[in-house]
Amino acid sequence: MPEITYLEAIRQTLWKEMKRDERVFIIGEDIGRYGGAFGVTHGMLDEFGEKRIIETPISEPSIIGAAIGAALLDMRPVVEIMFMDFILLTLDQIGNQAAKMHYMFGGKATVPIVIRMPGGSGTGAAAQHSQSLETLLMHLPGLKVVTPSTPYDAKGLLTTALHDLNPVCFIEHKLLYKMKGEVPEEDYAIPFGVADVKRKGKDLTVVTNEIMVHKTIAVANRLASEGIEIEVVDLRTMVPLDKQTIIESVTKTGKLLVIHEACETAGWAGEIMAVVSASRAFDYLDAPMRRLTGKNTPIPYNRDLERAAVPQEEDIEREIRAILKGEY
Amino acid sequence: MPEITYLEAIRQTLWKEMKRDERVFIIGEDIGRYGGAFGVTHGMLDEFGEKRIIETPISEPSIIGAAIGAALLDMRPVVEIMFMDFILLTLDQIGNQAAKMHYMFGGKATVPIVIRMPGGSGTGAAAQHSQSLETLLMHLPGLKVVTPSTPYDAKGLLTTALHDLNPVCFIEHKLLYKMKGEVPEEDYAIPFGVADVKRKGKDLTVVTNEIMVHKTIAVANRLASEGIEIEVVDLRTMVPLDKQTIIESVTKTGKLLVIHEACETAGWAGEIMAVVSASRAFDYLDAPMRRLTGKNTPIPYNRDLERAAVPQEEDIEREIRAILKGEY
Amino acid sequence: MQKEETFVAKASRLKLSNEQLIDMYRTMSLIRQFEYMADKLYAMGKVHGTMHLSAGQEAVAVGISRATIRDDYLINHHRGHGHFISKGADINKMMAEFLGKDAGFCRGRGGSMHIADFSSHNLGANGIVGGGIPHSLGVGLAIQMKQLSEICIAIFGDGASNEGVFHESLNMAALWKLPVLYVCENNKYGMSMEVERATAKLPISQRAEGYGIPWHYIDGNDLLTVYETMRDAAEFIRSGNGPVFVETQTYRYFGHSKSDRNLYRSKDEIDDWRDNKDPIARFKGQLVENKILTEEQADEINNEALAVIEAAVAFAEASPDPDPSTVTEYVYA
Amino acid sequence: MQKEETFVAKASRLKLSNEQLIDMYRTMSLIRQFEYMADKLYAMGKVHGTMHLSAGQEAVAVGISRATIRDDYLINHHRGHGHFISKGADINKMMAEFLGKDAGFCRGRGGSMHIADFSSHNLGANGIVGGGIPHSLGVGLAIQMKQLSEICIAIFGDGASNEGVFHESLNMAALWKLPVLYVCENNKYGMSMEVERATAKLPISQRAEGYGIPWHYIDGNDLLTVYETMRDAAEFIRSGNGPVFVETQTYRYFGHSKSDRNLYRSKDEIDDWRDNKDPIARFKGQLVENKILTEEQADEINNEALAVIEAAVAFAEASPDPDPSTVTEYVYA
Ligand SMILES: Cc1ncc(C[n+]2csc(CCOP(=O)(O)OP(=O)(O)O)c2C)c(N)n1
Ligand SMILES: Cc1ncc(C[n+]2csc(CCOP(=O)(O)OP(=O)(O)O)c2C)c(N)n1
Ligand SMILES: [Mg+2]
Ligand SMILES: [Mg+2]
Repeated sequence: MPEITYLEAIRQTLWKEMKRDERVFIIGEDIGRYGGAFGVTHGMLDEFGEKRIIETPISEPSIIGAAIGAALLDMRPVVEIMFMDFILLTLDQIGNQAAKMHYMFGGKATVPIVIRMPGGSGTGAAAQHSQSLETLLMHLPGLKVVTPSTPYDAKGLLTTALHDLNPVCFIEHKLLYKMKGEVPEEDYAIPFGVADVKRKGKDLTVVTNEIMVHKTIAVANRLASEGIEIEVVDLRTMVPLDKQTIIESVTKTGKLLVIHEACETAGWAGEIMAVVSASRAFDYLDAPMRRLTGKNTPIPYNRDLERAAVPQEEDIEREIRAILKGEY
Repeated sequence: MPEITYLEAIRQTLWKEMKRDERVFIIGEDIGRYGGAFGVTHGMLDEFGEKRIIETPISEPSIIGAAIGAALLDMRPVVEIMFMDFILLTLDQIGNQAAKMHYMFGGKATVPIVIRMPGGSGTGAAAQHSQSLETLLMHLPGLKVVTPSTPYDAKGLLTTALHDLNPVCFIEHKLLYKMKGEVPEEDYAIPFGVADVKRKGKDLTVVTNEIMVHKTIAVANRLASEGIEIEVVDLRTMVPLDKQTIIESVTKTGKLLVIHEACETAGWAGEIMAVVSASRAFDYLDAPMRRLTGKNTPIPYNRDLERAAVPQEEDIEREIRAILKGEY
Repeated sequence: MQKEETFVAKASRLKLSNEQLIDMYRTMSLIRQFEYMADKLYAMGKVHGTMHLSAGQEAVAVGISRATIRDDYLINHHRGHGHFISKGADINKMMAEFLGKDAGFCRGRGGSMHIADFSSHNLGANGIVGGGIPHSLGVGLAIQMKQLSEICIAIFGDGASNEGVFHESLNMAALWKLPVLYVCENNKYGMSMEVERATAKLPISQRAEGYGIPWHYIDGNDLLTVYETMRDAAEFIRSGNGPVFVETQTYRYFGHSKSDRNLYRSKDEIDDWRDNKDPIARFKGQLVENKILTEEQADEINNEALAVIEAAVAFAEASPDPDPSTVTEYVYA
Repeated sequence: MQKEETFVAKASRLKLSNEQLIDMYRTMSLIRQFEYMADKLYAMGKVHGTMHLSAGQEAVAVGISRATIRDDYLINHHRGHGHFISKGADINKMMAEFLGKDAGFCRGRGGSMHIADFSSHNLGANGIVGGGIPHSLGVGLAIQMKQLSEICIAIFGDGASNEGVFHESLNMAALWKLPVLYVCENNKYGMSMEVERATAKLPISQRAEGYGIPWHYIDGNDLLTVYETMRDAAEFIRSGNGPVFVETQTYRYFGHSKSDRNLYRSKDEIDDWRDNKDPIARFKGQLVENKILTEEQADEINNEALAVIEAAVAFAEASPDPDPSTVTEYVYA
């Protein structure tokens, strides 16, 4: 199977889908000649022309609004928001409009939009270009929220997103763009709401997403040499959430650690704990549920501070060991 | 002690503070002659004039922006956002600007703003005028988030908010405006981060806020006749969160039910569970932690549907009984 | 020159038959009756939520709808009953939605502020001031991509024109020459805010100049003026020339919404508009004067309109409330 | 008429002494050296994050700062180094912040995009395009309320003028006659987007017309033109006449940010601006031609500027990184 990057997996999927369905178009800032801030749409302007690779002025709320209008006429807009942080400019259009129209209008409107947005820290872009805001989107009913961690998942989930009839927030972690992985050339779709157990284990369940999947696996692989087997559940889609896989895993291991880059307070780790608590898995817990998250702080610029603001491998290892030792 | 409404408590506090400190001004839509959509600022234009009761065009993002600019020059702006739902228009200014400036600028900027916003359902105003979005605000570090449930708390917390040097989101539940309660005439402040045990009990802890405090107390009072004693913890401020009171109460009762009107998924109930799980209280739990929340849906218009979308007294009673019977 | 033109000459120049003129009158009457009934139902405690009535603004709605085609796409705002009715929406379903009933357009989920009828290209009202304006961009783009012959009509108020999306959208619509007719219903107030206190320079429509968009500021209470302006604008747009902006000067009679005590305007002002500038009375006067309609026929039309509205109320009241157990239906498609 | 005026005549009309002219040259040179050093440090792998360099736009920054007073409030944007330097910011602290050091203005929290120095009324740069524009309203209101004599200067780019807050803010600033000087640095591109493809009608400044705000579209690479326009505008504003809008036509030499491959513009275009329209070369030519400065003196000034910058780098590099354990400091005041 060919190895391609996460970025290429996204581009190829968009490309194929645009070939297949002429209702699909991409709209956003600097997505043409520049190829998008991270290069995802590079080359697509030449292939599809400016009627389908629509570059806009810097007007984020109305870019989402434009996508909504087109979706109401049965088009399939894909929006690129340059940095996830900028969705804060657009949450009226995303949350009050796109997310609610199907409901408010009694099922008559559908708003099939895919909103792609790079999130996460690690590039020194500081407080306004480094956030992990998926929790905000999860809390707005009507949206689906997708967070692929590998090239394979990116392709499969994006395929599903492009066929979904609801607004889908498709979050790409910046540090994953260059990650390589095996991706089949043929079409495939990964259904929403199906988590992927990226590593099997019996001693402790880590529920996580995006870049933290890889950090956790790295730690888990090291711990394996000591006979410690960590199960790593990659949620892949935050909404819908695969409660069953979480519950099964925790029922098996009896221990839960939720890891996310997003800030701690009111971050989605609590959602996972609420799900576990409402399930039979709660009875199987033999340690308190724990979370390891981004700190409650804007992301700082300095590299050391930036590292300190979000979980690193050493934090993950420390936390896992503490749980296993019964320190909590 | 005089009995006044929640609305009057807010107005009187604003009034007094504007008399005391000429840096305080109010800015927002229709807050002058109209007195604000809910009448909170009624009469203030005549008293303070249009230089301090500043009516704006319908431009929410820039209203917050204006407040930020004034705050940077050591003024004390109070913003009225007509409905909490409209903060989605302003989250860039609230979340990327106001919340982050102190941090990004290394502690040099302070942004003392109070943003008042009525939230909640129950008035038939439907999906775009009825949301409970406090969780979104909690997840943006740098903000404080306040949710008073009584006239007494409204005055005391607003007093603190007006003296705080950070951006404070002050959420007023629409259905509470007409609620009466005893409010001392003299000045007092309720510190942030101190929950109020609104009712003592030994059998089960309900952690809640806003209107749900009253619904829960009504249920608790009924259950008391059966010898069931519910402890009702009114958080009062969501950020900072009074973890200690939660932990102590749960340690005592061994049972936790979190109730909020906000939608379930990624709502703040999970945050409370994460706090409990990270504390000694977890060991004292003798039932799974539960939550009873608004459904994962936009708020519908029809009265029956609207009621069905958020917890009602009968739901609370059913949930409490189920926990106490060990049904989970 | 226009000033001199008689009503009959103007109507004939506009190729409007007497039947068409009478039909326009009928539709204005129907809107008025709907709004009065809505107010009455509210006073009777039958309306749970809020509402924004358009009585006084009927000529704008009817002028637009008659000057455009049925399949043109309509993006409406919160004060939208008139536009829906004149676009031909089923009054029964509208009333049922207004009362939150299961037979309503949105099965009771939407209410007054969120009526929509996608099957007739009525893309819905909006509770967020200005919220619908940017949707016009996507509708316009879709029309271009699909090479449709329809245009998009985006309605909003004077107040809405101060939201950021107004600016962003006008800029993009002009850049991309989108087929959008922007209509600003200036009824002198955004809630309690007089337009002079909210808008730095008037008329609002002159702002379109900054984007190179042709604009018109017209008397929104003169039906034939509205009709003619909209017809010409629609033709211009339909021919691929890009957007046009029309501001219609009009006035609302009722308070802003259910809770308005009208403290910000005088009774005299309201009376002046009602008594001297009412779009329906004015149009009726012209029809009667020119013997296109008699007073009796006008009364009859009004009575018929009332009957239609009363039947709609009966229909709505006979419709069940939605089943609470369906509350989470329609969250996802 | 202006066209005919000689440089010397203009300078003397503007009451600029030779010392002042040379000082302006010095400041432009300092900015240029800062930007080139920033680029070099980046190429050397010493810069963790991104940056937006203003080389080519120096005359705008220097023209504004010299035409206003030190205590005027500055709201800056992402491409803000030049404005900070010409406002007199401590170069050492700037460089330290640029390199994320503890001795930086923001103790390493902010970086290039978030430099601020509140003590000198420099209210900070902003990573959100257009994000600072509405802050001008509050600064203006505060100035009015406190009856201060300062004005507020709000800087943003051509791209930023398409954000909704631009419109909202201009409207309110005009309504309330706020003491704000709006400066749009039109450098022909918003990232890769040519202004012609992003803005429906040019110049951008004509948009101010729609709010009744006086506006000017000027050559931003001609220092004395910038100076004169800004000086007059500042005086007008300071006298209580409300906002003024100035658009300065200029050009940036470096890519938009660290990752730009300049695919959207030609080398010829860049070279043309660099070789024929450079604001520093142009000003130096005028000074030399008029014997206010010799080539040697100019070189010396450049060398001095470079030395200042090199010292700043040394200062910054000697400063420790912030202690990671302090990461959550400054979240709350
Ligand atoms: C974003 C937003 N801000 C404020 C409101 C509250 N509100 C509803 S209608 C209205 C006035 C709108 O004025 P205008 O656009 O002139 O329309 P009109 O009501 O006069 O028809 C206001 C302030 C809202 N619904 N949405
Ligand atoms: C809200 C927002 N949208 C997009 C960006 C990404 N971005 C940063 S600078 C820039 C171009 C800004 O153009 P302009 O205002 O002309 O300033 P210039 O960079 O040319 O000086 C863009 C698109 C951003 N930082 N913020
Ligand atoms: Mg209006
Ligand atoms: Mg630019």
